[in-house]
Amino acid sequence: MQIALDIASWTLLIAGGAFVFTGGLGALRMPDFYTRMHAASLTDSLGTILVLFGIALQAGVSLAALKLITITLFLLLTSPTAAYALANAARLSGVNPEHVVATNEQR
Amino acid sequence: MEFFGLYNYWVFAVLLMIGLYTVMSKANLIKKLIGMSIFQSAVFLLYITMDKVEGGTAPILKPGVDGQIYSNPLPQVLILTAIVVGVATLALGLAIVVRISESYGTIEEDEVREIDRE
Amino acid sequence: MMPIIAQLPILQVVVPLMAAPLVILLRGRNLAWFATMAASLFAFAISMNLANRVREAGPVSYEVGSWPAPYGIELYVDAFSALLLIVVSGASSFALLIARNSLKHEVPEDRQHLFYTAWLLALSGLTGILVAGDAFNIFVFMEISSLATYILIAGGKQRQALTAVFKYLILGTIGATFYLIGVGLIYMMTGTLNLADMAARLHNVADLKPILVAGGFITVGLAIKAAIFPLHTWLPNAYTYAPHAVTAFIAACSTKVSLYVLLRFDFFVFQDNLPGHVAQFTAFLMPLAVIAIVLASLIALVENDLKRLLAFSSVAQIGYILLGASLVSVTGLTAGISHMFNHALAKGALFFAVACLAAGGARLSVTGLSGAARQMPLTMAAFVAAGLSLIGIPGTAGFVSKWYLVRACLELGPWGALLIAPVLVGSLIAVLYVWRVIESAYFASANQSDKLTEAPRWMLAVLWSVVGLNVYFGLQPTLPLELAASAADTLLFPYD
Amino acid sequence: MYYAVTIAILATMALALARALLGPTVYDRVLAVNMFGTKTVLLLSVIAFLYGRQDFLDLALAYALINFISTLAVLKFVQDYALRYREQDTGS
Amino acid sequence: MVVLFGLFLLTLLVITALGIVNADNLFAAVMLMGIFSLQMAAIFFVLDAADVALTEAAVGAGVATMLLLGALALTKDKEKRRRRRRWPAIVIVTVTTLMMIYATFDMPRLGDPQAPVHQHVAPWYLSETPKVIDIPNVVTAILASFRGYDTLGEVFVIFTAGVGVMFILANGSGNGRRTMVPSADSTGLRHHLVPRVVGRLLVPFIVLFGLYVQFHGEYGPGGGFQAGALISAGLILYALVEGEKEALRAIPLSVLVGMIAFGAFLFGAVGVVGMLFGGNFLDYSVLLSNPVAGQHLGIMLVELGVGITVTGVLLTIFHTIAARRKDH
Repeated sequence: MQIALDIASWTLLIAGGAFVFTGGLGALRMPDFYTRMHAASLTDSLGTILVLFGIALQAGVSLAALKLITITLFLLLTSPTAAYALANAARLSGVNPEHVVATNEQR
Repeated sequence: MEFFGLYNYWVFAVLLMIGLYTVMSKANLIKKLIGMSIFQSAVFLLYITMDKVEGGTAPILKPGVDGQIYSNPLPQVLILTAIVVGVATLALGLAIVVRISESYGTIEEDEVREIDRE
Repeated sequence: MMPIIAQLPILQVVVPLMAAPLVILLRGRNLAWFATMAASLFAFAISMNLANRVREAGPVSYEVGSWPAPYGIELYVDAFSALLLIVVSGASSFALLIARNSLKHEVPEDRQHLFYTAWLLALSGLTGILVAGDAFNIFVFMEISSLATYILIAGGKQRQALTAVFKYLILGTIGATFYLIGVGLIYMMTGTLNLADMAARLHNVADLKPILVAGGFITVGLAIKAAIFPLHTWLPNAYTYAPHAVTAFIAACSTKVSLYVLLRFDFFVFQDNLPGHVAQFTAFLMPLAVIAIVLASLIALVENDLKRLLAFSSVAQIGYILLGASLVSVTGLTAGISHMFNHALAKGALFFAVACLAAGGARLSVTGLSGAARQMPLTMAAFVAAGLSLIGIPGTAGFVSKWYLVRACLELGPWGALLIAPVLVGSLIAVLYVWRVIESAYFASANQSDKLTEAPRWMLAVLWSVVGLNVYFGLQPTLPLELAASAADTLLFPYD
Repeated sequence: MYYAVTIAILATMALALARALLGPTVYDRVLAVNMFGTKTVLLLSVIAFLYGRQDFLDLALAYALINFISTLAVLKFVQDYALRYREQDTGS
Repeated sequence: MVVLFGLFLLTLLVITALGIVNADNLFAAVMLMGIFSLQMAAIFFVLDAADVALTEAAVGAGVATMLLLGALALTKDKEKRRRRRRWPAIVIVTVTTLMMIYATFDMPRLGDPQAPVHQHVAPWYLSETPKVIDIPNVVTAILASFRGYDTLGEVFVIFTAGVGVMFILANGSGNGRRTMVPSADSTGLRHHLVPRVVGRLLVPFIVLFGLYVQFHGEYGPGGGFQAGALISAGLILYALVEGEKEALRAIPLSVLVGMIAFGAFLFGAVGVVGMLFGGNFLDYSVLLSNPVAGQHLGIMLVELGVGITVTGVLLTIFHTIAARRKDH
């Protein structure tokens, strides 16, 4: 049982780490703001959930696990909200995908 | 490990330098305050580095565990106070900058000085 | 119940400190002023009482929270701190008396309770530094007093007050942070924050580099706060644009308190431990002191703005105090420390006179004062009397400490006589710049456009009583001298 | 296993920092800060377990809260700013 | 291994600081400042300073960023680049740094258990706290009791900052009698549905969490200051999503000023009561017949005072800056 839990948590952790890193890479390498946001939200949602659940499995049934689930829930509420607000603000203030590409090329 | 044992203090020195440089050489008043914050943060790093003990843990005692090594709590207390002092100074400085901006129309030190000279 | 007398060191700080949150809730100018005044007078009474106790029974120590010394925070009051406590709480009380009238025109009515709250905080911060026996505690109270002083200065009417206070804020923070770094380095090598404990434990590690660097940081940091010559740049503008009562208050005591910390650290902690301790004074601080005396006096000589003139004179006077201390002899330290007291009297009186002049409607510049003596004879006469004390004419307070300073120089033998030169030159220049004001006020033709009236009686009464004190302590200098001599003794031989 | 995850998180932090330094728009920087914040939450959780001090997860929760609030504060600022100037930040 | 992570973070920290100095755009500098604080907090955590990490995150990344943004909104956010004489600065700064690095070589290495700081005073705290105060968090014990006088000073520092910001910025509404006039664009994010709903949903939980940090400070990382920063952050969130006006209606400025005064006064009063009961100032042992219980009570009250003052001051500063119009 313990081994099964360990394997499961390690899998989650590795996968989470991989997603986090991929998202980070995307946030750096993608060509314009909206695509970068897309990549970043990957780390915030999927990566976070996987990592935190991975740790929670290690913690077993305890206060720590409860706290981890709270954090997860919390991040699940706030990250998309922040992402929404960010994209919305960017869009309202006139950052268009093409426009940003253009400035990037000018640089 | 021996080599890295002083790395924290070097970073402290470099951060101190960066902060001091910003305060002295930038004309923008808000930038000066930001530099001041970095300058103060460097000192936080100096104190907190002292508190670490090899193999220790944060000085919040674990009930029923004997022989646990704890890091030094005293520098942490001092820095808690210093952080508060830092943010208090920052708030006051920003309030003054806002007023300067309102009465001079600029927050660049040399422009303010020129207006004063007239 | 412990006798109240044993609680005096902490009450010295707590009374004004606890009054601050009460004053912020008070409405109306008068109520806030009364509460502030009461707290300040209370603090003054406590400081007199403490000074008596110290004179009779030696240093007083107090353990906050009843925790033993290196673990808890110790308060420590000796003759040095007792003397400066009198200066600080006395300056605050007198300046508050002046402030009652002079602030009316400077700070808007609905903000005065905030102003007085800041005043109380500045007062308690300064007294907190003076009673502290713990290096970090000094930092905390230094920050209270600095932040509160920034607020007080920012209360100035002109917008230049804002730029002046910003500069002071930046430099003051750098100074305090330098001090904090120095304390941190010493803590790192000794593991303690209590000053006495620090001194005792420093001996084993005194030759290590961090201690030397810590000494440098503490000296430079406090030198900024004390406006020692090349680091004085914040001072002239801050004094010039602050409200007049505030200028009188901080000119009388705030730089001196930083100087106090510097001397306390140098003598209590470093003296027996650092090999080059005396050399640090003679090679580093003494030249600065001499340059400060001569150069700052010269700048004061050409300055037209009255408050600026007096501010540069303050920089020069800090030079005298430092010169006395840098002789590292009992007489020299006595001279320096008693000059802290006497200069506070003289400069306080001068800035009170400035406040009176402003209240009478005079323009505060040397040329702007032309003929002012005719309309404001009482104020100008007081200005002259205080000016004489600043110069150091026999019979005034300023003379006593300068006399001691000259004696201390002579003790050094032939080359000490060389040091008398700057003291005399400085006094001579002081005669000149005070004379410039007198000449303009008494002998220049009156400005027709200026309709001056004599300052309110209340302010004149306060002004003249301080001038009276200048004369009194010139003729009866026992109290400051006795305390200063005892302070010099404890500084030089702290652990006998 | 914790180490691998920690290294991934640290690497991502470096990437986010690079994005914050490069800009080019204001929103990129906000995005980077937000991302850095969530990575700090993860880092703290993982290190709390590495140190065996699971009671320190409170900190991670506090970080998550603060991060969210400061992101919204930044956005409100940016929005007011954009309304006022309609200027484009061209970055460094 | 974890220490290596710390080293990596330290390197990032230096890069961030360089970026801050180099940024022309003040907004970018402020954003980088936020990252700087988060890194700092993570480093503190790695170095076993949990309480400090919590404070740095709440204050540095949260409050300081908001203050800087508030000030930026009232000034210009572009720095003018110009050629200035930089040599004096560079020389002074280089000398200082070299002096510092010179000093490091005699310093104890990171984590050295033989370092003087771990030999003298600190062990006493660690061994005595369970006996005389009996709370697990030694940091709180020192903060509130052994060195409570410093903390009193700290509360008054933040009190001073609140007084100062009110004094300097208040438009004749300093005593909070007249209601402030929020500026036209202070409706916050009201017209954004999603942040508004989520924000409103979260505010009570944040305040609740703040209270938990407040009262759990004796057992885990936390205490009055951290709680104050968190609670005020929660209430600032309310102001952000609902607008200044609504937030000031919920907690008017006069109440905030009252909180500032009350918290600071409470702390001092606990000390004075200790004196009246025959102890020294801030001696909590005499508050109750059982000294340890007295310490518990004293620490709780004192932390409460800290929390109330900090909440009041941070909110006052935020509202005072936010209520100021740009076109003043």
